[in-house]
Amino acid sequence: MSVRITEAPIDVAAETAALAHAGSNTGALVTFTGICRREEDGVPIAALVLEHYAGMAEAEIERHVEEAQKRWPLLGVRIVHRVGRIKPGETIVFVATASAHREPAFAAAEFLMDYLKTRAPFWKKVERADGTHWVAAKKTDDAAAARWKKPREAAE
Amino acid sequence: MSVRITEAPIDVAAETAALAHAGSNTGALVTFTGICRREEDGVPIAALVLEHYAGMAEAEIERHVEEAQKRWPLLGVRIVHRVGRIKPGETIVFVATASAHREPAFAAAEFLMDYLKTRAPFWKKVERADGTHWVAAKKTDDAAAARWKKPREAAE
Amino acid sequence: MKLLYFAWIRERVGKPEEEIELPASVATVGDLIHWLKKRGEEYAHAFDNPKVVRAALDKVHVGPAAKIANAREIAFFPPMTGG
Amino acid sequence: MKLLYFAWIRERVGKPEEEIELPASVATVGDLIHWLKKRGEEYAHAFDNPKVVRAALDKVHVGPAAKIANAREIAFFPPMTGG
Repeated sequence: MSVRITEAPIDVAAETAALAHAGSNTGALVTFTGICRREEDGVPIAALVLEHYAGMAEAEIERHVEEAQKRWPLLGVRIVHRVGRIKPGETIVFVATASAHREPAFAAAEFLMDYLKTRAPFWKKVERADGTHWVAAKKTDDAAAARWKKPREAAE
Repeated sequence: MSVRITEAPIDVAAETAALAHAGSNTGALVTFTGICRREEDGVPIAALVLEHYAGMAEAEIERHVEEAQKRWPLLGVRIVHRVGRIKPGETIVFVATASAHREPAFAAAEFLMDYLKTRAPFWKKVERADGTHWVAAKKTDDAAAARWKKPREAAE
Repeated sequence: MKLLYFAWIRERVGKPEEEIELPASVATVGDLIHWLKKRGEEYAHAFDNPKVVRAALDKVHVGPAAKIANAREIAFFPPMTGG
Repeated sequence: MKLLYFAWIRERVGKPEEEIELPASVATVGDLIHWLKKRGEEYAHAFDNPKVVRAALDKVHVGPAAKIANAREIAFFPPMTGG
């Protein structure tokens, strides 16, 4: 398991390769790459500025990786989240999961992304020619995260 | 959209990079890499031999890519399937989907993999020190493919 | 009519493809399997359990009831295991 | 007690963190928000709508009813938008 937060650009090829040979019996590797879009509502994006709560962000992601490892038979997990100023086309987040078969690899990658979106302490600000604004949390992200709740948690 | 069947090793990094910059507004990129496992039931695998129905395999995959494009707002799809003799650790299949958001990218990648497993004319033979055998189709793969059926098809 | 065989069906029949003149009595894919089984031991062995045999007419998946009509090629193969 | 602010809450409060001596009457996270709002306009503005304010006690998500007790740090932030 590897969880990293960095201000440097993310090398998706190197990160993927590092996990492909993680387990001697890896048969399935799923990756998710979140990329800074070039426009929003038809207006060009100059940059995204990612702020995070150092210390809590790593701990929160690691907790969810451990939860994923309990739920699915994973052979490896690799997460890199970038912070600071990110230009259009650059990678914001990279999540990779390895397993013997495809079902657990897909499920764990989706689970981790849903939780990263709603529970990991990161905040995005959009810089455009016409001004800057903080990205609003999406209700669809809360709904996506809620589907992974166990019966006990769902009642909360 | 790019669908390719090849006897040469698949360069996952190059294939991923090709799609990352596919759409000017790509925000999510999901990849699936199917890798030849190193062992089966505790016995080392010497190689997988992949046979396919040339002409039908490409057409069948392209049909499902078109179906995925109808179902989800995709900005790009890239599929490479290797045939011939594949050694442990090498890539068998690579599927990548790009979209503005993560949900369609994940759903389309899973849809395409489920159909590749059950509808694309490829057959795997396992070479081990103790003999060779054809891989048996898994009922769980049929079940995984069936969940994407529309009501009309499900009645078939 | 061109017939193609794949995977263990190819191995049992002993060839990847062949040209065969079909009798008029063979109208469907199921008829063809029935007819092939009588052609020799290798075919009887290959089509031993028709339930695990899949077919494609001109590169499109079909069931045993499919009419052969003017198809150019028919392929027989076991359930697919790609991906 | 160390207080941390993030994103637009940080911008409204005007600082990323501060050390504050809390009165004994502040027992829960909700009490603290209520108490902060009276400290000045910048706080009143930041905590204007408590429904969109999230909190963490010693780097663990908590709700407004959570007891502060012996926590070392409390962070306030809007709903997260990472990933």
